[in-house]
Amino acid sequence: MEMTIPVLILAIPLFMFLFLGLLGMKMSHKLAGTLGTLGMGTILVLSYYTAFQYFFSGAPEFINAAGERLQYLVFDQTWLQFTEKLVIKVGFFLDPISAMMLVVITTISFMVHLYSMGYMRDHHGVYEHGFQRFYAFLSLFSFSMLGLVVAPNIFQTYIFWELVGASSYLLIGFYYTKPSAVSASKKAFIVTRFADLGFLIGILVLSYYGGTFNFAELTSAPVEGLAGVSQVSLGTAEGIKAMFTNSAAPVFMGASVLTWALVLIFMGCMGKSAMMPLHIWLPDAMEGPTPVSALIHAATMVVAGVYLVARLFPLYLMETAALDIITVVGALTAFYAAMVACVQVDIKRVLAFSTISQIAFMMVSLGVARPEFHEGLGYMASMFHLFTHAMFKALLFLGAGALIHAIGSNDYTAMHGLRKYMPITHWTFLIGCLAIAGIIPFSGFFSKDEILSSCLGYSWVAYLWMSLVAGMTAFYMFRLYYLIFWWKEHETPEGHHAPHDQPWTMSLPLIFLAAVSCVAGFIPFGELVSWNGHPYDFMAHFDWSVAAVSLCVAVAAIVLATVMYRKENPLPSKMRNALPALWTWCYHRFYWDELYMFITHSIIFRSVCRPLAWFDRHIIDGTMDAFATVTNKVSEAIKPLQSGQIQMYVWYYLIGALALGVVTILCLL
Amino acid sequence: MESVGSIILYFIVALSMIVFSVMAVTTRKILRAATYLLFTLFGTAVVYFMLDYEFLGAVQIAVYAGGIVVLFVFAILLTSRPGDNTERLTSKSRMLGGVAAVITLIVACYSLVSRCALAFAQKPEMETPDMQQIGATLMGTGAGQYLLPFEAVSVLLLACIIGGVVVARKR
Amino acid sequence: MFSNILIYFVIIPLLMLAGTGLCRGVRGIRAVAVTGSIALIALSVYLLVDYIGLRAAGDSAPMLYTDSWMWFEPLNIHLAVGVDGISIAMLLLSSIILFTGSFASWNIPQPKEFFLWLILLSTGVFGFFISIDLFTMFMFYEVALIPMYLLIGVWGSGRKNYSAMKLTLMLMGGSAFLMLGLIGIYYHSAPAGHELTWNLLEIAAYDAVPHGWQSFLFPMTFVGFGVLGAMFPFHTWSPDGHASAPTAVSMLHAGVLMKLGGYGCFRVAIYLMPWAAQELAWIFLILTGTSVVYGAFCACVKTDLKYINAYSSVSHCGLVLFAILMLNTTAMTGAIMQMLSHGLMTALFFALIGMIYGRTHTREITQMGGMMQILPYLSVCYVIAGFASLGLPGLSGFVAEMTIFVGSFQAGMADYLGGEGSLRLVFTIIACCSIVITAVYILRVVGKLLLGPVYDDHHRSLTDATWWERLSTATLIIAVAAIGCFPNFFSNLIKTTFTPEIFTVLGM
Amino acid sequence: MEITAVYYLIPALIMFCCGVYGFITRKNMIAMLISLELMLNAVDINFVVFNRFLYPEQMEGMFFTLFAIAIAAAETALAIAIIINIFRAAKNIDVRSLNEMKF
Repeated sequence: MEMTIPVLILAIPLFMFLFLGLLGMKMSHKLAGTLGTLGMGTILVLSYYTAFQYFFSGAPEFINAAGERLQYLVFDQTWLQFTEKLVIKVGFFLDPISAMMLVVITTISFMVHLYSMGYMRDHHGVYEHGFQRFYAFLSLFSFSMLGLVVAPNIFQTYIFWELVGASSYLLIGFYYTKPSAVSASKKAFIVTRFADLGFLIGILVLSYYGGTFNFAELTSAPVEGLAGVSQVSLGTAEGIKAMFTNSAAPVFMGASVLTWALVLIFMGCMGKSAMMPLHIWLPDAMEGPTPVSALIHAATMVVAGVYLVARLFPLYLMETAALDIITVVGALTAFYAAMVACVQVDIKRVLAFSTISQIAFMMVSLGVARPEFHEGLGYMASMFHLFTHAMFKALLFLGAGALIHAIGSNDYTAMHGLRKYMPITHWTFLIGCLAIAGIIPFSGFFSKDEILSSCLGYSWVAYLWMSLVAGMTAFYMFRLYYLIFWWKEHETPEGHHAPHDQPWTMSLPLIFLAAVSCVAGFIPFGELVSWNGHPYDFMAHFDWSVAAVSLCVAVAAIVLATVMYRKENPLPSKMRNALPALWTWCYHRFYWDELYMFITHSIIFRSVCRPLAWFDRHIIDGTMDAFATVTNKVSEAIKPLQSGQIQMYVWYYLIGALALGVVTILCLL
Repeated sequence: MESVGSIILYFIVALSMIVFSVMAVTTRKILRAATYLLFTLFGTAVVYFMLDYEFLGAVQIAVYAGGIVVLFVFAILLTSRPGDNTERLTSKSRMLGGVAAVITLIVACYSLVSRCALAFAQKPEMETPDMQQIGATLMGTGAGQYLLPFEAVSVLLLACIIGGVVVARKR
Repeated sequence: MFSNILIYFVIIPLLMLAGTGLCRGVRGIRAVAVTGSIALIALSVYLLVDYIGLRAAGDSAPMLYTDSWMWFEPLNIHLAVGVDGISIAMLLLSSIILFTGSFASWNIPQPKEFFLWLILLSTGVFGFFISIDLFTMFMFYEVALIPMYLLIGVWGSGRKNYSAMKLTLMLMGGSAFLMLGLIGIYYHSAPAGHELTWNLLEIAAYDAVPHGWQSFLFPMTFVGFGVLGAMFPFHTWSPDGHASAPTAVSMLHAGVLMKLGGYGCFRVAIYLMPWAAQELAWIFLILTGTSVVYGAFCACVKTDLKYINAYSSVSHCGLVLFAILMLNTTAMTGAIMQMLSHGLMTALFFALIGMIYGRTHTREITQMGGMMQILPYLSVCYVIAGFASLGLPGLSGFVAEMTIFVGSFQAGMADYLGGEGSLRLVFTIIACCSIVITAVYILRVVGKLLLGPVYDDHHRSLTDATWWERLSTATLIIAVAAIGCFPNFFSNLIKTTFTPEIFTVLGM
Repeated sequence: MEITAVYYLIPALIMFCCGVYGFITRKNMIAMLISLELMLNAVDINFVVFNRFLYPEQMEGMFFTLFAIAIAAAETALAIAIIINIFRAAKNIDVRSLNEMKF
């Protein structure tokens, strides 16, 4: 495969960022938006082409004779050399998951570019302030995210990991005059930065023992005769593990060092993918424009953590303790987020918690994946869910954006009964809800079903737990759906137009994504993506009993939601009053934010920073000043000796001379 | 062995020098102090004569007695107001000064007498240096001759004249 | 003498001094400063290219362009010059910062005197970086320090007398230690039977300083230079000094002068006394490792922009000294890159702070807000500088910090696995924590100062950057981005110095 | 009776001590100057005596004294000029009142 297209895939968005960032303010809003969208469209075509080539061309560097998919390093270029072996290279790495991610990212990104052309202007067609900047940042984000997924080494991943963090910061804080947006962006950046600290240390440990940053050398074995081609190999991962166990200190604080490294890297994933307890930034990140939430905080960036774990999956298989930790964290997060999502009022918050919950599904799925069970079904399920979730969650967010754009508020209390006013939005939103709830034949059903199957292979506790969460998902999504589109007749406030459907730039992405959500489930995903490249028949692992149970749970939850929320009735408030404590805790998100506030403000700020600053000013600086003060005092004290009284001087001289004389005489005696 | 006359002369001179110098520093009248200083200086000149340095004795009388003391007297007259020329010394400071002076004397005397054999040297014979010799030494530039210090002193004196005029000039 | 290219790094500033002295009117002075600093940039770029050519041609001497002229026979003091990759990087940094600093002090009162002192200061800086004779080096070091007193004392703001006095006295105190150390080195510079020498290369080649003396002289020189490198607990001159200094002086001081400290620590203390460096590293590792997080924590609660930046400098410069003490190639390369990176971005910070202060007349972040709406150009630059400081990939801070962390971690793990204690490892991880704290204080400032609603409506009438301000900040941003995007070029330039055939002293 | 060098040195010493006493006790500046002259004179005598008794064939002591006299004259003249000036400014010549320039 030639280098031009991969280079262009990375270069075009970077160029668009610089171009729009430097010159955007000089051009009209429409031109900037069009240019950005066209640029993204180009990348979309190129990425589709690349992915198509990878999956279907059958070239020897992509697939071997046994039909196993290979990893292909298209190019890499030394960027920074630390030591002989530890070299950061910037390159382009094609394998099933990166090809799949190329498709996901460019699709969603293009849809969001298109959608924003309509969304980022008001009802009179006036573009928002900073529209060009918005497109520049979107390009930056696309560049970073693409760079992240095609990274051939973990350090490139880290570099672009930081860059997506920064572009997320810029986009969350897009409405920078709003204090809440500013603090949300700050929070997002700092929380993920904290997680990245773990990631960084994990990289350092892993690369010190393993002696390389390259994924190909960490998890795969090179394929003979083809330069840059490698195949996932447990043997290599075992070799890496051996490097750890053969070292002088294989165990640190009761766990193997490899486990530590993997858990630390997972800490970075927890930050980026908003796993508990580092999830607190994601709900606040909804302060950003809704298309941004759809792109970054639902479909692409937040799944980077899942992607990274999948990338290092052979290594994680070496230390199942780390996988167990992932499972537990994921399961707790999924449940927690689902609980919180059931009571939120802000529709974007509901979607945010639903995102957290769904990403946790993917994490759990990776955590329970084992080659022994259905040939690592969990891995494939996780990637599949990542794909379908990206589509339907982007759809839901864009739908929510359309609602917010029409109504001007984030709360469902201002909406209700919109189904007649905004039919396109209504139907696409409904498809999204059905997909996420896991109703056959929408895409979510298939991916979620596979996740539940692989959970069953791991333990029945995990299966039951995740099924419960799946049911809750269906419930809160339909609660949201009914509260927005049904509940009661819409009351347009005085002096407002009746809400209506959006321009085509916004509708088109909705319709497209809805269509994808309807059919994506039938993609033979197992043929394309599996943990070791070995394709397998997707239907062979399809467990009808699991599917039936999950379908029943989903339908039951939907029915419950219908009963409670279809028409205005006192049932919801009754339930709330029945369990007031639970409701309050859920509504306040179990007070995680308050806990963090306490830790950062009261402990770190007040008990560490302030005392340290005081210490610096008064003790350290005080000591330095004290030197000066003491010198001054002493010289003040001895200054009178230089009285200017010549007779005193003579006295001093005389006494000294006499003393000297006497001493001399006494010595001579 | 000295002649009796010179011994008697020595004692007179020594005694007067001691007495007048003590009086010069103890008297309360400043003009008197200057007068006693004059006597002391005369005594010193006599000592020079006794030691056969006649030129030096002459210089001593001419410069010190004739110049400096006159300067003192002028200064005293210029700076003293009537009734102002007495100063009261506190007994404490007088005592302290006396003690210091006496200790100095004792220490120096002790070391001079007990430690310094040279102090008991006999007076050797010496020709009185004649004026020609002195003049040549003062004006010569060879080893042991003093043209450079002489010129330096002349410059100093010139500077002193100018300095005196500048400092004392009425602004 | 004039055939050696290096000597022009001193001659050009001297010519600039003369030119400034002769000029009347502010335009002439600006012209001299700008022309001179462009000449210096051109010279250092030429030197860089030529140097790379020589190295590529296989010249593996430790220093190139070496030359030596006696100027005080009895003590064998020479004006000895010579450079390697590190010095060239520093020369380039200094000339860029002098250039931008001249633009940043476009409208300074009493321009003639100001530029005279500023150029004298940079004469010292350039002289320091080209010298390889300890005494000459020290002389230039002092030449660079003294003008600072006047520059802060006369053109400063706030408690300028106090700050200028404090800064000068503390740095002079450091110099006293340093002088002691240098003289000690001189008297043990050569084995018996050889002439004593001040020449760095000869001393390193003899490696004759006895171990007992090393353990005395190493702390002397390290602390001496460390004071200038803002090493905890001798860093307190830095916040006050920077807060009071005028813009260009802050830029030059934080950007270049603090680098003299790190450079000296490396070039004198470690290069000449490797044994003591290994034995006594733990003391200074604790101090510098502490200053990395300590400075960052202190910066979190300050409200004066310059104080925040000064403490951030303490943190970043602490990282430089910290990495130097790791005594391995990667970490030391990282240290030098951090010096470059910190020099550029902190100069950018101080330039921007000066520009903002010049408009709002306050540096308190509680008194400002929403500058992004009023001064978009300056604010964007500030955000970029902030990103560079908190280590965003693509800007210089990231590559420097990562090189340091990777190198330190290697050193730490080597110690740990070799059973030599885990001090390096522990402090590496502590130092890594600074990336989070840095993010906290940078974003705090960005959020308070630039974003959010406009705090003071009087600020709405402020005008954005003038052309000279744009030029100065854009130059720095380009330099920061250049290091951040093409780090391997700089890394290789620096790393040559540490290759085994040249830097044998540590057995690296 | 032989008059040895010590016979001249002792009176000179006493004269010197008188000078010391006067210099440290008197407050009048002219009186102090007089004490100073006494001390100088005592030293001059010593020079001459040692020259005469120990190295009669040389003249260093004599010339030293000669120059000392010249310098003493110059010094006195200048000192008196200063004293007069001080008197003009301060209306007295008490040495204790002359410390204002010190602080």
